[in-house]
Amino acid sequence: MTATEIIFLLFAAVAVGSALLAMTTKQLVHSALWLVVTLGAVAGCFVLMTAEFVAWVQVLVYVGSVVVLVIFALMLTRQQSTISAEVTGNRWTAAVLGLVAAVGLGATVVSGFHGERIEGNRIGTARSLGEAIFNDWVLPFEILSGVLLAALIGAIVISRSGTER
Amino acid sequence: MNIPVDWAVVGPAVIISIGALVALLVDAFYHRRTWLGSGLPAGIALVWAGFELFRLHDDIVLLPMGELMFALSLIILGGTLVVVVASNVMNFENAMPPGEYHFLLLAAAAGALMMVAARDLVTLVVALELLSLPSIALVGLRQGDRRAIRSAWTFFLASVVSTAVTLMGISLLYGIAGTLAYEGIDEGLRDTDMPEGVVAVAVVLTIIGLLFKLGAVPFHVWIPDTYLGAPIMVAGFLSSVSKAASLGAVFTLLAIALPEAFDTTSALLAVVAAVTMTVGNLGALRQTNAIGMLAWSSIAQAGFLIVPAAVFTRFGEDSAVQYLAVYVLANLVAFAALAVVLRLRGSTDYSELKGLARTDPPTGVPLVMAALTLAGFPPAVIGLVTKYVVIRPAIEAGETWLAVVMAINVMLGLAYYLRFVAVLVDRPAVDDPYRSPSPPVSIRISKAAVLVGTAGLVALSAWPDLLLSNLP
Amino acid sequence: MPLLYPLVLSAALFGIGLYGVLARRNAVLMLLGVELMLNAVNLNLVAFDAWFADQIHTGQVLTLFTITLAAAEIGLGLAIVLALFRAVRTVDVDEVGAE
Amino acid sequence: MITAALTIPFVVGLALLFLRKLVAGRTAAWLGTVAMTAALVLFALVWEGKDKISGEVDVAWIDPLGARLHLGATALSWPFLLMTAFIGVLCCVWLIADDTAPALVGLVLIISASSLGVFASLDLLLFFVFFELALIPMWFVIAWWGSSTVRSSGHLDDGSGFKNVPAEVTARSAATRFLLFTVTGSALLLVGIVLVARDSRSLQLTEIGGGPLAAAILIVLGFAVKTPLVPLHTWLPDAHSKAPTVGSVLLAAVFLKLGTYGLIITSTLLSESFADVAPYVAGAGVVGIIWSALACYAQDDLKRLIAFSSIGHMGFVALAISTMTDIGIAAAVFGSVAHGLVTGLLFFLSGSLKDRFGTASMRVIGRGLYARTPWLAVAFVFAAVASLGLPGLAGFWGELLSLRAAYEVGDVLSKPYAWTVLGFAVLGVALTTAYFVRAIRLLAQGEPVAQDVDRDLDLRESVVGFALVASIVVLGLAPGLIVGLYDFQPVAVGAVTP
Amino acid sequence: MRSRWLYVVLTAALAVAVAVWAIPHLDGDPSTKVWVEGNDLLGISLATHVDRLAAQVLLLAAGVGLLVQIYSTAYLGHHPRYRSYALVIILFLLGMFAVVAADDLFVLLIGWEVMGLCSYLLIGHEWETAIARSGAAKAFLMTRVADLGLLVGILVIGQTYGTYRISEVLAQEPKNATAIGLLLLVAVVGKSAQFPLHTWLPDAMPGPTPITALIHAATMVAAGVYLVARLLPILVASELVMTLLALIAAVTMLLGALFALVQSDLKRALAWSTVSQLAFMFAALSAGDADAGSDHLLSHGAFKALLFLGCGCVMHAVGSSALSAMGGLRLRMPVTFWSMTIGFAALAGVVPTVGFFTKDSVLAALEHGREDGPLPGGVALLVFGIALLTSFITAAYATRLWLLAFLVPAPEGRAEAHEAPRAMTGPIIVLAVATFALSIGQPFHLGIGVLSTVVAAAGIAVVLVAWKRRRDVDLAAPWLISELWLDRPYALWIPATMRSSARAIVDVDRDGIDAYSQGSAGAAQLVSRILALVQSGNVQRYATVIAAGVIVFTAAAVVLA
Repeated sequence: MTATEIIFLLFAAVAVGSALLAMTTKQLVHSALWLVVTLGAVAGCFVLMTAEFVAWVQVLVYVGSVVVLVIFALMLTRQQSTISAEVTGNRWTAAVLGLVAAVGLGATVVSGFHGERIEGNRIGTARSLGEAIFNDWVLPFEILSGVLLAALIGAIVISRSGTER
Repeated sequence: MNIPVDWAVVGPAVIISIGALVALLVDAFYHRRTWLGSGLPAGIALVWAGFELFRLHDDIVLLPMGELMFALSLIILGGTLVVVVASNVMNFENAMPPGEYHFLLLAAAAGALMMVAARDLVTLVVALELLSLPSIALVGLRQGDRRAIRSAWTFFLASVVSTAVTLMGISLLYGIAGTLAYEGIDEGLRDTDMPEGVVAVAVVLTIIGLLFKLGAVPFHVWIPDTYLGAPIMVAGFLSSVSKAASLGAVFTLLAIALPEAFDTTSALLAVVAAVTMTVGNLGALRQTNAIGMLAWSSIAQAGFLIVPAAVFTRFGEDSAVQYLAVYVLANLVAFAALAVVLRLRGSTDYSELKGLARTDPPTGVPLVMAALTLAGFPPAVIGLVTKYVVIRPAIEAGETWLAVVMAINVMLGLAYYLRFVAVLVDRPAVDDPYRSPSPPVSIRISKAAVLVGTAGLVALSAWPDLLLSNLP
Repeated sequence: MPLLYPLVLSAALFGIGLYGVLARRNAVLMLLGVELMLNAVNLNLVAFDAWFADQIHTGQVLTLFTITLAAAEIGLGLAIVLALFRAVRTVDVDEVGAE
Repeated sequence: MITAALTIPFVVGLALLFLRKLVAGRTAAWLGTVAMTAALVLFALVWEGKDKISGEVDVAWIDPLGARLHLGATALSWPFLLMTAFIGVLCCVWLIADDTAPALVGLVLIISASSLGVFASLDLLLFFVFFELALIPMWFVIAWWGSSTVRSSGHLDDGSGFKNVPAEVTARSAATRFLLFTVTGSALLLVGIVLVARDSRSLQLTEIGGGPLAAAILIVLGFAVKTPLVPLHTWLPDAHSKAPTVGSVLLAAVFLKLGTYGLIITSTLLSESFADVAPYVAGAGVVGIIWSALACYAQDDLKRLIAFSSIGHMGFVALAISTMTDIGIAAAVFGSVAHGLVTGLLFFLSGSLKDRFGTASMRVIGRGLYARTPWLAVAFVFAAVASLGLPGLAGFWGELLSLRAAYEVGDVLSKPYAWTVLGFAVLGVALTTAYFVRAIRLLAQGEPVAQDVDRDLDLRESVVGFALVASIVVLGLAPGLIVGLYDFQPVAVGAVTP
Repeated sequence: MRSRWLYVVLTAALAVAVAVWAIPHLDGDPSTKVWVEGNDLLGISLATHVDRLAAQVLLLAAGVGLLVQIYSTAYLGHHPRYRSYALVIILFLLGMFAVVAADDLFVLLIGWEVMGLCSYLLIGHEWETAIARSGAAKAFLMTRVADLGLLVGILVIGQTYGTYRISEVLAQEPKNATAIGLLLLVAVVGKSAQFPLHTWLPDAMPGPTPITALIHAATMVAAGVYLVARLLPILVASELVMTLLALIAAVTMLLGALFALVQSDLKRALAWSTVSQLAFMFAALSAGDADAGSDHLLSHGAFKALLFLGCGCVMHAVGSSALSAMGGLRLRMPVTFWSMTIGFAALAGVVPTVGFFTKDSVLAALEHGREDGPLPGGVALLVFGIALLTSFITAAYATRLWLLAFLVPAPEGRAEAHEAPRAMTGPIIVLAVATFALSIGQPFHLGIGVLSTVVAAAGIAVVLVAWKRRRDVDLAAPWLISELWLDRPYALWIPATMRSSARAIVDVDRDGIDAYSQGSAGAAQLVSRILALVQSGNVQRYATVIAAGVIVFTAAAVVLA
């Protein structure tokens, strides 16, 4: 068992734990912060899997922007009547389904990919990914720009306050 | 290996995207924000894209499933155009910015085109999102309308969840095949030594996103709420264009990437189709609102649409496209006519529609014709013929049970379509609130569009060959 | 390192995310659940990419795209949630739904 | 020529529908009469002989499906065509009155025309289109012009059944039941057609040779609903009794024939696989005979009674078809046509009664019609006697031929089975006599209690009645007119006996 | 008034035409003629075959028909529905002629059923009265049910002999005789009111008396005899059929005579005697002697028509057919008295009336049938004995009726009766004459003749003595008066069964059979409601449904794969 593996397992443990907390804690903001931890840990895993660039993007986009957004949203929608329980009556169903999903996927991957190993020899640097994107994945990349624009405008239109014009 | 990017294919989509931007900008600087300012450029863009599509016809048909792609792109463009034209009766004045409306509409249309054109899963996913996100925005567009925003929220959450599921499937597929290009996946699946189960999981999860867009049971839950809350023509768009796109995607995916997994997919889809059409029809039985009825019926129709995909025979995609074309036309005629009704009377409840075919033939008669077409019942012969066309693959594939289920569903469908028709041609209420001395021009335009569509249905009914010999 | 590590981790995260979506009462936190599910997907993609040593980095590229899509989605989603909050003065999904 | 015969009623009908505001009911009915008469004459003239397809029209229609606009009159369909056109004419004549709704005339024309289309089409898909085309108009006929009286239960003499249901509701629900039943059937029929088309790679009646068992089952099911065969008959009594007079007439005289004609051509086209289904058809038919006869015995509503009796007569036809012999075919065609005329007359007369008394309940109408409305009563007794199959009238030969077909077993049914069935059929004849005698006793005979609405037949009623009586007598005395068509292998159908 | 004679003229023309057609064949050279050749699947051709038998029956029908038509002008002339009445009689005669002259079995069947219909209409002529309605319905139903036997029988004949022409059938060797015979027996037993289908004839008496004379005495009921006589060559081939026929005849003649003996109603008594006399004919036929049977048919036609018409005169006079209302008419209506006396004499079989001779030859046939003939000797002997017994009873009841009708003192307070008008007496006289005239040239068997005369005399004597003794000839035998309850099944049990089963069927049809459609409709509505419930608007529920769906699908796929 190499060092990377040990570190990966540690990250994994952190990710799972914090994810669980993020999904269960009663404090809205806490759960957002726990999510940050999870995503960070996942980013760590990325690094260990030789995907540096992805890891950085993950940290920047999520920790940098998404979570901030989320926290703002939480602030904005903080309501006077604080919600009693942070989880709905649906939670047992949810728990079962989540568990089944996890176990099912786990079983699938285990039966499919057991015994395989990752020899991290080809580092996913910004350059290599950039080449890949602009040589081979231009089309989806272009479309993606469209998606972003559309989402942006959609978000603006929807969230504009009723008073204007 | 290298992902083939056939730029020729992208042409129409690019034009539409440009059109979308133009519409946005024109509207932004156009002093009085009415439908015309942005609708016109949008319409022009769509028509132009249509020409472009025809120009590229020969290149497109050379691609694998090119015929299908061409036909569906055509349907998508036409459908969107109808939506744009018919949208003009919706009151943009308060709470619905036409520029953004048309921008989002065209963006979604572009996404639809790309879904059909996609030949690798990455493009597919991104295109799917390009279709979804603007649609969601469109649903929630009407401002200060609780119902609209609630629908948007419903649609959004259901959509992102299913996207996540699909992505999970894709990732597994990637793990199995080592690539996300369709041909590559085919090869990968052919010479993989994975257990069947793993492949099955990956395939099913991947397809689910598309089934969701089609509105197959049990991924239909979002449809009734969304259609009822959305601006009416947006509902029309969802029920026609985005269904067309996802159907095209399903076909292409199954035909090029997943022939190996045919046993899994066909068995699954057959069941899904049967359940979907039944649930849709049963759900529609008790509807007393035209849009609610159409929402459920669109679920049922989706069931019929899936059948050819389930049984992949020599008639498969042809019949699907022919059925889809007629369905889209009839459905849009219905929605456009209802848009007029909604504008004039503020509701599409049956109580409002009573005797419409007598008091206001230009909207009522098309509704009757559309309903009969959807029911597949003469005098709308074309509807019946397409029912025949769509039952045929099931029979060819020896799935007689499926054919029988379809038959029974034809009956179920008639039950509520006929109720709708009966309401329309019934003797009108004595004191009819609405008497418009001279309808505004927008309504005239819409009615004209509706009548054109109806004329199309009538023509097809008189001579179904027009459709059946010319679509692929 | 064994390929299974990231895959199993992703499976776990996916399940947890799903639970979050289905169980969280606050609309915003449901979104977070979605994010978690997407991240699980990313883990898979990256892992396979590394495993195949994919020449064209299919996996990692798709990961990037997914992250972007996730950002777009959450942007739109939050907008909707805010509008919803403005409309019905709550983000409690149980109350939002009730007519 | 056939095209013209089909188009004229269609066009006139549509015109009447859309211009209903402009024409008076009486004028509309006259127009309809003229149109249908034209159709009748044309179909009579088109005949070229029993061994060829008369007035064949064959135009490309839907190439990808191999469907063609293929029309023509064969020895099998010609009698049906004439009968349908004839009934159509009479329905229009019947409607020559001031209170007639032009739209109703239009619908009647469209229904008749599309039924004619069914009989005339030699292409399965075209056949199916016409088959469906007639349904929705019929729905409106029943639902809108349906009976406006209290609902009478089937019971013999307890008043329990007289629930005072608003007629609009019941007529409409009856119409919907009728439609849904029929459409279920025809949907299965569609599947069957696709199966046949797959096997014999053609939709032309002239080219189809056989089909799989599944097809036979589905198609027979489809037609069995329409015919109707027990237990798929439950739509019929309500529909017939709720419908307006012309509606009932068209239903009984024409619509049921769509079913029997369908069964006939199925038995000839899919002979091999139909042979496997035939015993069940025979069984259902005979059960229907007994069942309906007993049900009739307990009816108070005259129209319900006639409706049930139709089930019995169709049972004979089904029995005849299931033998799959030449005689069986002749019997089926004769039985269908005769039933069209006789039951048409019965429904017209009960319509007259309903016009006068506002209901068809024999209890309400009262006894002694012999004295109160002599001609009406005589006509009714004549119709009843014809319907119970008195030799020398049209009703007899159909039954006789079916019994004979059942006795001279073809090679389809086993002898013991066929003879058992025969026995029950004979019993059915006796029961039929019983309930018609009962009806005559309750209506025509008895101490007359005059009511102020007692009016004897007026002119149009007399015309219709006389035409039908005459045709019944003619067919009764010269059965060869129809039977003569079948002393050979009919054209345009495969082997009659497998 | 003139219009009434119009129908008489019509009938007369018909009768003359038939006579002209028939008479040449009396000397027994048969002629077959095909008027319309049917050459289709039906194989029906409008063909006639007239031989001596047919000619005789044709003349009988024509004659009696004409007389009855004349008689009716007076008897029923003022009835509001006289026109339809007279027309139906003509229609009936046509039917009868069709039956008699037909060579094609289907033509025969048509005539056969037309007669049945006319009988139904005429019995129900007084349809205001309940007994007329029920009597008519009963007659029609029982005969028609029996006719189905004939129908099927014809099918069998056609299948067996490959033709429906009687002449061609008879030209061939008898085949399949038992089946055909049994089926025909059913029809015959029904039409001729033989046991066990004999109960309709007495109940048919509410019909107008002339009709009874024509249809229910002279012609229609005799058609059964005629049919058997016509097809005898086939039937004799089956011993079973003949034995059955003989036994039926024996039972019927005895029962008929016994019932006739105790009736308190003249008309009904005559009806029973008709039943019994018809049985005589069948007995003769069962012995294989067609001539004896047909001869008795003719003579019975004559004297029974005479009796009924006379009975009509009496009813016309006293306004009732109850014996209690009669008596003391001998001097009041001499013509009627004397002609009816002749009639009764013929019925009792007194020399030299035709009744004596024909009954004589029937007995002879039976006695003769003991040695050779289709019947087993024992059966023939039995029937012979019963025939003798019956003729004894016949003589007895004839005498009794004669006494009660004419000789017993008239009841008090009865309006004075008058002789019937000439239009009614005329036909009676004619028939009375015929009763003697027909005797000419009848065969005569000494031994049997003496025997039967003795028996008849004994019968008459017994009654006369009884009357001399104690002024009373009524037989106190409730089991006979109730006619042995043989009518129970037809009057009560069968109708009750039908009614109850009919109700049951209607209920089952509505609530049982229809359940599947009602049920499926309800189920559809239910599911629809459930689906609507799922649409709660709660996003999380939707997401749950979706997730669950995904998992189920995936699981299914894995299982399938």
